[in-house]
Amino acid sequence: MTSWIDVSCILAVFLALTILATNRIVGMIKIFALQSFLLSLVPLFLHADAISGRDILLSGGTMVLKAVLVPTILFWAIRHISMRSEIKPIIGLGTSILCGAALIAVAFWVSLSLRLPGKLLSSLVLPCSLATMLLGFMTMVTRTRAITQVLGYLVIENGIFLFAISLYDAMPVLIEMGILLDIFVAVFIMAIVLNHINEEFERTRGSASRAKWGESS
Amino acid sequence: MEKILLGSWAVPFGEFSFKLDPLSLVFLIAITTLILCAGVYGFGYMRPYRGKKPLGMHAFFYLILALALVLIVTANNVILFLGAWEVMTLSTFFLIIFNDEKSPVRKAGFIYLIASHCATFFLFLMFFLMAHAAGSMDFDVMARSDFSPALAGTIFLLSLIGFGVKAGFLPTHIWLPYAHPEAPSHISAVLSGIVIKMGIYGICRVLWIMRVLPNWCGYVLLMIGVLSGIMGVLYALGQHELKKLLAYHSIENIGIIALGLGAGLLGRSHQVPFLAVLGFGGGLLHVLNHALFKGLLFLGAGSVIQKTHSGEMDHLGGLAKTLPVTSVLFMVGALSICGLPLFNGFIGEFIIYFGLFQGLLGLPLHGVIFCSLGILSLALMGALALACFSKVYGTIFLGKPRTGLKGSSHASLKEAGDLSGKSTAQESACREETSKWMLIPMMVLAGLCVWIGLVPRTVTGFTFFGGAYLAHVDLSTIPLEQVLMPLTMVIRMAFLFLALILGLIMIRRLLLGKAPMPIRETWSCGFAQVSSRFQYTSASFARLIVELMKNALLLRRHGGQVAGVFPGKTQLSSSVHDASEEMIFGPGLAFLNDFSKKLGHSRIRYTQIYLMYILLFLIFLLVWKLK
Amino acid sequence: MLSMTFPVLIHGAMVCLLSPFFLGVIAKVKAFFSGKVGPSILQPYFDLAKLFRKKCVYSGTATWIFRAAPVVILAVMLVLSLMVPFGRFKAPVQFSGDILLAVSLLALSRFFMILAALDTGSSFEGMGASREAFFSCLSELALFMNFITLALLTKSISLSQMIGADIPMSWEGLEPAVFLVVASFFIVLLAENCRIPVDDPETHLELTMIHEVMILDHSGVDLAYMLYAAAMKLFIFSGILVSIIIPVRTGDPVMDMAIFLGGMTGLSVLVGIVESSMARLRLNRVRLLLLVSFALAFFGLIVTLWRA
Amino acid sequence: MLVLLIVIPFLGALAVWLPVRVMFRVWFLCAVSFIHATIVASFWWQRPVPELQGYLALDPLGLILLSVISLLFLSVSVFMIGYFQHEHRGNRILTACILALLSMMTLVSVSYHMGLLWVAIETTTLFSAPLISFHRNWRSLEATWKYLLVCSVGIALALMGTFFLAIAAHDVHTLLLPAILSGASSLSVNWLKLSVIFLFVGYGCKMGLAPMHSWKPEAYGQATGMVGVLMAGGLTQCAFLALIRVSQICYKTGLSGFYASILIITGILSLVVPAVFLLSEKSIKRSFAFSSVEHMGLLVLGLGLGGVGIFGALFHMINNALAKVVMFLTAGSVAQKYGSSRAMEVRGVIHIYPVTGIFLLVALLAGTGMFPFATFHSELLIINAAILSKHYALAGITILCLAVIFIGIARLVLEFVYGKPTEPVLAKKENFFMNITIAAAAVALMGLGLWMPAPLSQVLHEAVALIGA
Repeated sequence: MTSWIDVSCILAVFLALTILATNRIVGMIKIFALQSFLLSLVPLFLHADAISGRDILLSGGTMVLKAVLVPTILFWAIRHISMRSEIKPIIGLGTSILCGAALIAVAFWVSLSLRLPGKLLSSLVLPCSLATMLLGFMTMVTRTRAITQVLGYLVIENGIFLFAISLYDAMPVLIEMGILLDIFVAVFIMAIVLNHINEEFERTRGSASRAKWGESS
Repeated sequence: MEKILLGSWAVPFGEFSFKLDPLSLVFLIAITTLILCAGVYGFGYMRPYRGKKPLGMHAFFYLILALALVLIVTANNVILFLGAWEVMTLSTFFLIIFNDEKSPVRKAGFIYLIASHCATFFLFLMFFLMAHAAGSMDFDVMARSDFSPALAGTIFLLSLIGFGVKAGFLPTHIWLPYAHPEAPSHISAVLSGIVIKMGIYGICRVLWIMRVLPNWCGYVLLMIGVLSGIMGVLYALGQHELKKLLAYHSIENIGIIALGLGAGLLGRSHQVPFLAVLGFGGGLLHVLNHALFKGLLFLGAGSVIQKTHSGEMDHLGGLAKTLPVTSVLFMVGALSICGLPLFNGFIGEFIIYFGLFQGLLGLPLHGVIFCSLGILSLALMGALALACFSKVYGTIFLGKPRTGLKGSSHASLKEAGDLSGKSTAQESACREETSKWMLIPMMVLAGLCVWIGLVPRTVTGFTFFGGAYLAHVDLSTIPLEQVLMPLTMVIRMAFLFLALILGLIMIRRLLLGKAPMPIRETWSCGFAQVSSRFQYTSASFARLIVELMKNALLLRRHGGQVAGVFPGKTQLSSSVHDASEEMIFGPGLAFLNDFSKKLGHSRIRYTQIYLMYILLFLIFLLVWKLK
Repeated sequence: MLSMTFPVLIHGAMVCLLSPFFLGVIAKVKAFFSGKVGPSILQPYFDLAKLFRKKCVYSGTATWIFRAAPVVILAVMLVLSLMVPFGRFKAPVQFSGDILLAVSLLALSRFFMILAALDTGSSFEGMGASREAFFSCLSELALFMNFITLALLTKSISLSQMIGADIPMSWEGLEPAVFLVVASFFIVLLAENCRIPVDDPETHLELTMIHEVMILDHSGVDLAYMLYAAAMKLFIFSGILVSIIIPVRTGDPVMDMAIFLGGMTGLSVLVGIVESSMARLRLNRVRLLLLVSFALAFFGLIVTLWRA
Repeated sequence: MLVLLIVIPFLGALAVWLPVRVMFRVWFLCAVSFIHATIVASFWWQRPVPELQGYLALDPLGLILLSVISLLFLSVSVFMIGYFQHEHRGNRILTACILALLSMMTLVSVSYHMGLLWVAIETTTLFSAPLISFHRNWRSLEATWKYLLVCSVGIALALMGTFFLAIAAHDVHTLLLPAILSGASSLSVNWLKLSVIFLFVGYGCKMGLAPMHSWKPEAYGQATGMVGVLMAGGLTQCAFLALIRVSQICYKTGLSGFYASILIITGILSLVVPAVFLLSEKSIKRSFAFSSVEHMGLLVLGLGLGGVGIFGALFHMINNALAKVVMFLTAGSVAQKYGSSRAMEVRGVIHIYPVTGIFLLVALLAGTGMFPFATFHSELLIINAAILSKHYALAGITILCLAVIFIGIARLVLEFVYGKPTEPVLAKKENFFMNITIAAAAVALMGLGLWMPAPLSQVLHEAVALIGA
């Protein structure tokens, strides 16, 4: 069923690109949720012939964590911090799309000479995961809001997840590490949300008479 | 005594070993003498600070400095040398910023620290190149190995930069005129007498290690000597502040030393051993002499400043009456630094001159040209130094006090205005000399100056030995009598001269008889209301020379315009500015500062930019490494 | 040492006795050119004798230096007088490198001269001292330039060799060089002895002068010392110049001495002529004059190097 | 034994959540880190055996790092005794995080599995973040945020790199270091290259190398001195250990040239950048942060140059840690005494706090590598390595940068130490515990500069051999 994997890889990259091109936080979160959902299906595609309990556990867990939990937290955060939904990217959307395209090119160019060993999966896994990572990275670079940067980071993390999945049975350990990263991200997000509130608190105290902390200047 | 190994000591990186060779010996003599005298002087000089300042720390760093100096000249190992070098730099720094509440003092200390530290890094480079070529970190092993001409030249240049900063060669001398005036006087004496000589020592050491150097090295060293010497004394002429003037004179004398060493190097590379020995020997002798008389002068300046709380020459005057003994001692120093007969300065310069004349008769054409250049510049330096010190002595010790100074032993303006040459009450009230602690060391130094001037053979032995050691020739093969005989003649003439002076004084006594001389006021061509402000100031004294050189000295004049039929009060002041500071280092540092400030302001105010750097770096690596 | 005493005495005595005479000659020549009879040729002797009998007056500002200066300066001149060859007659004191001693002794005398001037605290004398310091820098430069040339010509660095014995043969090959040296040295002589066009020894208008203004406050014996020293200085310089100029060396000592003294007289006449035919230059002009003499000497050096 | 070493501090971290007095927690912290130190010290006589089927093992490299870490924590905890005598702020989170950090750093230095290494380093990031925002103002929060952001990106990259490494070591089928090294021949070079790049950038972020350094001045500028010590001396060097592990693999697989070029480029960058920024820096902590960037650059440079350079780099790890103790603790105590660490607000320290003033000068000298401090020797060794490997231009640039950096730091520190004293906010009495800590570190550093103990040099040489240069 490698074709499904191919499709999901391509879609993942495409969605990452759209996130890069979106300028409404809500939209970004939704797209991200979609992407995570897509990726969480990959383990199932992976052994479509004989789906093991572990696969289901993995995909289910991922789905819950990434496609449901994280977006919810983010929505909650937006609501609590009366944050303008408009984002002014430091690089214009058009430019950032072009950069994104360039990054995709780089990713594919890099992975020209690299073939996955062992039981061959789709050859798209490496370039796509790289591309997703770089796009996420690009999102972090171009957006000025803490929350959107978190989104970018989540996209990176999705890229990694995609790659980890493909190594699934080659290296069982790595999955656990990926999950650790997820936990890390969760804590990370909590930290941000807390800090957001904390920052609001400080600002009402008037100690921070500077630009919005969210713009992390 | 080719060299005495004083022993060695194992450390992480190889072994520290000490040795004492003729070269070290000369410097060791200078160090011990001046450190002792200045130390004793320090007792008296620091007395007013007792209780107000941590004098213990001062003394501590002074002793550390002494230790470091001895270590430097006896080190036989690169690491030990560099270590001692750093310790010297630091302890000197702490000694300089004794009065750290004054911002000029801090500035001076900072500039000193920066300059020497940057220079030290050049030394690292140089010594590692050496060690790399020689395959050892020990000097005597290095000396046994031979270097390719290109490498030798590079090392030589590096040493000129690295040691030149400490020695105060132009144009890397800028720290010197800052540090010397701000430090306590006995420290300035040590600074100028010994610390800058360590730069000379380093260069000598390199010359000794590099048995074979390209011919151009000699010329370069000679030219540096000429440049530093002449510019140094010219800047000195332009100064109004006593200790700053003395500082510039140290640059001049360093120039003379470099001239001698350069001549010696010429002789060595052209196989004229006599010239080599004379040049090196003369240079080393001048090292010793300069340590003595410059130390003496700085100590004298110290007593003047302690008495009058001012080093501004144009405010002083007539101190010969207030400080009779100091004035005589200062006179001795002045005579020696001008290289006048009967005093040690003359002996050193005589030997260098002699060597240069030998070069004149013995070298190929370009050698002749450079030697005659050397002779001429020596002559010019001599004449200018004479002008400069007649100015210093005349303005400070002679004539009448120009202004009344706060807490000073001077007639106030009004009293200075009155024409009776008799000292005012205020003056006579506090007409006492400086303390014994300060006088005795100065006397010792002055005595040594005269001693070397009248019995030079006592030291020329050492210095010529050192010279031969540097020239890598056997002293017995050198026709040394050719220069020692003239020296003896010079001494005989000196004694004849003294005898004649005695005789003339006798005659004068005879003619004048016992009757007391009538004392009148100075004849001022019938002009009545002469105030002591009418006297020639140091600036006006030096004016003719300074204006001749005004382009080289960046002379600036402020005010002085008279307007209208009945012009009101106007004032004219002129100042001389250091070209290498104004044109090279100042702008350079300013540029660096602005650059970094700009970056600092445009410093990434968004986290995104941080991330972008990382992304770009990642992509750069990917593209660069995964072709 | 004893072997030296006799020539020493003769040499010294000659300088001491004859030096004022040439001042007289100069004065006479100037008087002649201005169409006067002028004072007797021995007038300088009478002046000195008069001053020696007088007492001194001192300024209250002055210190021991003021009193010491005349002694030192005269002593310097006496020592120098033993180091200068007279034509063929070598100096009783001669050793290689004695020029260095000679020059630095001159410097010593200058140092004390200047200090004595500053000691009085008078602005006029300060002015004179400043000028003296300035001009001597330039003249000393020219002087050394000449010595370098001479040393290259005669391959020796002893006065008696350079200008006494060995100079004549260098007249053969290198007239231009030696001529340039002579010319430049003549200017140096005028400058060092404060003659017109550098300085006017006659007037006593302080503002115009260098040497005279510096000894303005000296009186009596001190002044006598000063003047006597000045006369000797003139004698010594002209002695050097004359022994460079005169190329002939007859074996006979009396003859040689006669020639030498003749040359000295001639030189004094020349100086007299210059003084009476020229006016004193403006100060910055003097600077140029000295630089010219330096340039001449420099040119001489180049010629020498080129020929050699 | 190793497990114990990791578990003890972790339990301690849990224990300090109990409601007890502030000072009690500090003493507890001291006790724990003392125990830790004693155990580590025992390792110098008796190396522990590998545990958890080889996931944990202590080789000379690890031993060096472990001892450094243990020393750091010990000194910091002693310092805290003094610090909290004047500080009136709860220290529950602080002590907890410090103890957790201790256990995690220990894990880093003993983990022999690339994946485990990554996990440990990730966790250190989590625990160090709250430390930065010890002063709960928005500046420190901002700093924390930047730190978290950069480091988390780094972690992501490092994880990716680890994955790639796993692919490269597909035939070895494990990430245990010995296995990888022994099966080095079977690694696929292209994947390895990719993974090396990702690992380098990832761990480089954590280490604060030049293009990835930008979090450092922010974080160190806001963190208290003690935290600064732990980060500049501990965390960054943990990341450096990871880079060393990578270089071990590279040497085995003949990629040393490939890796060295990256290292050298980055090293030079990390020397140039601080040199440029320091000249206009006004806050002492920030300038020390830049100097930390510089030292990281030196470490990487030494590693890249190989030979004597590696020796220098390893030796510099120790010296750097000690120097950082002196620098940041002094900065901390000054900041506590004056309530500021900016140059215009603090002057003439030496007149009011003579000891602290001297410490500031010592910090300057130690930080900029002056004799007789050992940093002098290690910097010399690294420059020497550059010359021995014929990188003359490199040596020149290094020397130039060091000179400029010295200017930058000296300018600032001297402004602090001398001049007309400004009034401190604290009582004019030095604190014994603070000073004794700093003094001990300074003396140790000087001692290393004058005399190197035999066992240390032996371990260092073993470590160099281990890297396989």
